[in-house]
Amino acid sequence: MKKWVWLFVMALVLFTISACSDSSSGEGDEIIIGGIFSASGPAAPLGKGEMDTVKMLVDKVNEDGGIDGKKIKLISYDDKSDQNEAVLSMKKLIEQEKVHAVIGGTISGNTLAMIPLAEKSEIPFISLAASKQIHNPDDKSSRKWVFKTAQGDDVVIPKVLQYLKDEGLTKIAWLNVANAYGTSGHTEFAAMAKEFGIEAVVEEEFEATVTDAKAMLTRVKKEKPQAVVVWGTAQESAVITKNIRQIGIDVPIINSHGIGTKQFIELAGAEAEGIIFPIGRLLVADQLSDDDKQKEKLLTYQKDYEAEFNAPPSTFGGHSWDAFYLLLEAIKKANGTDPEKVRDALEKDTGGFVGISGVFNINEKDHNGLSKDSLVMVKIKDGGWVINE
Amino acid sequence: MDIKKFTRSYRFNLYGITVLLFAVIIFPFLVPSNYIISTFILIGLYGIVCTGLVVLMGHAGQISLGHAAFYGIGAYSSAIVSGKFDFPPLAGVLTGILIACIVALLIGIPSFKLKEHYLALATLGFGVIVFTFLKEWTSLTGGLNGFFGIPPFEVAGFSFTTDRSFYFLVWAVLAFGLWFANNLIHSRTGRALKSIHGSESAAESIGINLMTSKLKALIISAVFASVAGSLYAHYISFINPQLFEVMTSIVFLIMVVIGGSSSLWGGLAGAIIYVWLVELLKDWVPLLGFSTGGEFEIVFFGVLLVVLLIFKPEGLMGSWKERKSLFSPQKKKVQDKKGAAL
Amino acid sequence: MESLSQLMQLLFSGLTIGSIYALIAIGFVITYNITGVLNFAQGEFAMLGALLTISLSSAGLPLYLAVILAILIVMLVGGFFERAAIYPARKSSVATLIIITIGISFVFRGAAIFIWGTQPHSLTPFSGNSPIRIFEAVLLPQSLWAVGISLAALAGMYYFFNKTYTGKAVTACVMNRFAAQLMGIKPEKMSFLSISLSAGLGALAGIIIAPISGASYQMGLMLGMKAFIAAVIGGLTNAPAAVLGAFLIGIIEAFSEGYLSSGYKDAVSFAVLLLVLFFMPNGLFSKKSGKRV
Amino acid sequence: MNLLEIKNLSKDFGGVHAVQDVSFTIKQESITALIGPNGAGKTTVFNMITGVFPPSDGTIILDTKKISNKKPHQIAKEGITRTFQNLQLFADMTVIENIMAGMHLLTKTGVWKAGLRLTSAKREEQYIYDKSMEWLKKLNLEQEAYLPAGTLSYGKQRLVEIGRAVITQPKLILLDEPMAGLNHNESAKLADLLLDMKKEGNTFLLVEHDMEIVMRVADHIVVLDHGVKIAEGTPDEIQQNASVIAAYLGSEVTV
Repeated sequence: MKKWVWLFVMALVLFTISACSDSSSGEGDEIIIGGIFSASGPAAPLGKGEMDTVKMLVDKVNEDGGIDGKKIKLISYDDKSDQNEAVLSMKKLIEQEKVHAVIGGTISGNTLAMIPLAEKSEIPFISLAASKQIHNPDDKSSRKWVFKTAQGDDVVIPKVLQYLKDEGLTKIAWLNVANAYGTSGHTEFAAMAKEFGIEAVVEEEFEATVTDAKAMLTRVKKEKPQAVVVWGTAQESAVITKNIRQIGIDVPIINSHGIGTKQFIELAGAEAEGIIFPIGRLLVADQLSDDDKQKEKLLTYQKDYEAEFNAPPSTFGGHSWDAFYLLLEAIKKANGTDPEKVRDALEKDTGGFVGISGVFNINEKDHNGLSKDSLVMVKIKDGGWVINE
Repeated sequence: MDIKKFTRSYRFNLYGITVLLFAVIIFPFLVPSNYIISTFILIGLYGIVCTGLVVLMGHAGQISLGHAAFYGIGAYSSAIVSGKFDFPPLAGVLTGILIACIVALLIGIPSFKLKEHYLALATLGFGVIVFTFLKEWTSLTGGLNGFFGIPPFEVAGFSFTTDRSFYFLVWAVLAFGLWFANNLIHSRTGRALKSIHGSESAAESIGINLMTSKLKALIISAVFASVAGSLYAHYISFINPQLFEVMTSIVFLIMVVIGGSSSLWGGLAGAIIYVWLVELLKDWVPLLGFSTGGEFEIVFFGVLLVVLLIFKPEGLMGSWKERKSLFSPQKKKVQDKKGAAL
Repeated sequence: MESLSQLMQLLFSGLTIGSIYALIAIGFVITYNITGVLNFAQGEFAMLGALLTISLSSAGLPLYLAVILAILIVMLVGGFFERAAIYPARKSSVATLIIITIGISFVFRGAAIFIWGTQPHSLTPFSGNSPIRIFEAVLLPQSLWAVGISLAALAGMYYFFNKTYTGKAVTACVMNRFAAQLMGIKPEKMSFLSISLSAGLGALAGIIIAPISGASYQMGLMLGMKAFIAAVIGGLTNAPAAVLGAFLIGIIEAFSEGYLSSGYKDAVSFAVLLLVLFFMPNGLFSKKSGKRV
Repeated sequence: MNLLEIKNLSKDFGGVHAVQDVSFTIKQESITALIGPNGAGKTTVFNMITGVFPPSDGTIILDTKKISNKKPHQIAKEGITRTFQNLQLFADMTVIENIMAGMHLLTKTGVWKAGLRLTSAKREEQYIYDKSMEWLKKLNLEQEAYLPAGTLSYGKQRLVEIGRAVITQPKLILLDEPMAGLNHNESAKLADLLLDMKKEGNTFLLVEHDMEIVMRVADHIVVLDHGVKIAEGTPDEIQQNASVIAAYLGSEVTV
């Protein structure tokens, strides 16, 4: 018995220590921002860039003297793409670190699990994940404190459908990856396709770990679609895209915004040529006309990120850029970090904010504020991206 | 000599549970942080699952790599019954228990003809199949989009909405689970399970039905896991199938093994160590100068796990009880069998 | 005609992926039989092999050299892993050993994120990318490489275990540890040898699949699992049967993907595993196949 | 009165006739010994009686009830328990726990009663404990009651195993080479114990190589060779039986 009592006491002491060690913060001379990203685990290709971006921006703002003389303190955690870790991290940030706002939730599942905590503790929470449920839930539960900076499927899918309609491609094949990213895209597609007069002649799923989908694609080929839509992130979409061409399906391929990385082009090789997908302007910043509102910011972000990490930024990193600067904007407008005021400022005073993902018009009804104009259709050409509008 | 001496370890555990209850009650007053309370909610939930696993693994000697499936069955039963059909939460818990029992029977009967590694793989396969069900049966489970809007747990009009109330609920359930398991392992049934672990042929020779005994252990552990899953769903209010993947089963196994499956307290000890190691690494690893992401936490966790098990192969609580190797009788047989088969 | 070409296509896909599983499965069988350990980190060797090759070849080494070097490095890593983690714990219980190998796989995966990041990487195919068409079905040169190399590796293994002195020593160790010891063979040495050998095979598997699906730090888990199933279906104690099992699983996967839905792919292969375990616990090919490695 | 009746028992293992057409009977309150050279099929007969595997042919009748083809735990329920040639103790459990486990069939507390520790469960636990302690005294193992069974000397482990088998007072107890590994002194004591227990009404069937002991304790001896019964009778009869002598000394005689 002695030993386990001892163990328990030791555990208790540990927690008390870690509980007390951080209570010094929150004295008003700093702005404390919490970050929760999936920098490892399955969602890491998205989350790593988000985490790095915020870290870079915090350093930059602090070097420039902070906001109104106040430095920003960032406390960021990696939830390892795990929901329970995300929830615990959220609690820790709110309870222990006493953060003024939280940025994060790389994937929708983790975000949805964290939302009730933000709502209950009344802390502004800006999510980077895409699901519509984050800001506009089916069950109408409260989202007073929750904002999001990623284009949700409710924005991306209409963009794709509009493109298909314009091109006269009405009989298409729909393929999505079998995870939350793919299925939520599919749900939205199924709900909206009719509106645009698009019909899926075949709908299939593939695993995120797919290595060869030619078997499944033979079924797709039989249905003779006019175009194929592939909804997934870089690695699995590359496999599917390659296989589609290898098996001899020669119709246009439309991918999702999840493939907006150089890796996709490398992985898919020659077969990447001609692929079309919707994406934020970041990818094609240098091709934008000079009167484009976003251009300057996009190029700066690109330059800074490349200087710091020796790799081009991703649109996911862009989401966290937007979240960070939206939050700063709101803090400036609110003249402080009072959560209620910051929240109100986010909702009312950030209209027309020009970010990386687009121009935000957040209001009481829409805590995302992006429209489908924030996206462009991009084509892969000669191993690079060109605007296709 | 009277029975007092014999029941020493039983009474000793009973004191342990009493002390535990006492500690559970005063703990929130010592540590008011909701964050720490929530880690203890998670520990409590894992503790329930792992205490069930201790009965199955440490006593009956049967390994399982599929317990996340029972955890998931509990969670989804509660989610669907109380979230979709608006029945009271208790009905969801009971539904979960019922389904878990039936599934345990269905999987247990064919699986328990197998031993060790083969049993481990069969239960692993079972876990994958249940996961696929949760993922593909979208009309009921919501598929990979997840299931949200699960109401808080409620019993007799009292709603467990705060962390603290839920903490008391979870630990009360855990204490009951420990008490139940302690009673069980110090009884005729518990001895029958241990006999099987000791020698299957000898157990049969004294009239113990191997199959039904193993099934009992499996069902008990499945019920523990299902109840914990139900509570988890009510606590977190949002679930998705990926929470109940194979990795979760492996995590349960990790907890039981580091805690020590031969001791009643092994499951709880493992849960405490696991949850807090992961949490503390989050703070400690950056102090060592690695500030990038979780990869170092993963590396450190892996290294610590391996080192711990090399030095304490029976887990922390296991070596304390000075028991012989957990699977030693079977282990020897594997080698014999191998020798013979070749 | 159409259904014939689909059938062919499914068969090609199944054989390609099956040959990858086969290489990892042989590693499983060798490790299991010599050390008694079910190595859950086996798939990680494939990941390490693939990513190392990519790094080495992008550093300017010719592909064949990169491949050989990567395999050698992974073999060393495997050997080190045996010394550091498996050997000290060899007398522990089944559950403890399983968890130790899982702990090791955490370490490998975490280290891979650190070295190669989280983005997937690509490797150019060994010999061109122009598909070969047979009955309207498509066969890629890389698939031929995959099947060819796995069969060659199997032949190599057969030669090693039956014709070379070291190989015979390992086999002897499997058959009768005690007798082998009397003959002056050190089982510890064999354990080291067997794990680095299976690490090398795993690395080879990863390198072959990299041009097909790309490579990333998390590719090992699923490859390992599938190879596992393959090994058990064939009979965990028999390498040629494990290879047959691997091809079978590859083909079953391709067919369930082609005719059913890919969402059920994993469930179908695990269901096959359960059926085999329940009804033929010694593996599908336990009687037919003669020699075991 | 015949307790056990074995009729035309045969067992083939893939074409090998391990036991062929063996018949014999066991009388109540007797000690029957099954002897024969190595590989004669004695353990096979044991395994068939205790249900480890079913006979290929023939029947086993206990008290007019046919018990062939039953599972081991069912056979135990019918009243036949056994010990094993290579000790099969529950090594991690204490001595008293081993004996208490032996009481499984005499008791009935299930999961629910035990888990909730109802009064009936407590009462039964006390009963199991008392009875087991009583047996430990009888076996002179009182001092070792709380030691893990695996730590005892070989001779004492044998005793524990026998205690575990007899505590339920089965109709028939099968002992597979009970004297193996015991020294002369220990075997003699165990033989006395067996004779005492016989007087108390127990019936034994034993396989044993120690002829001195067999001749001393057995009332009836059955001799197997190459799976076939070659002789049966009292110790005196067997000692004089020519074919038994040939079977045991066969090779030496012919050479």
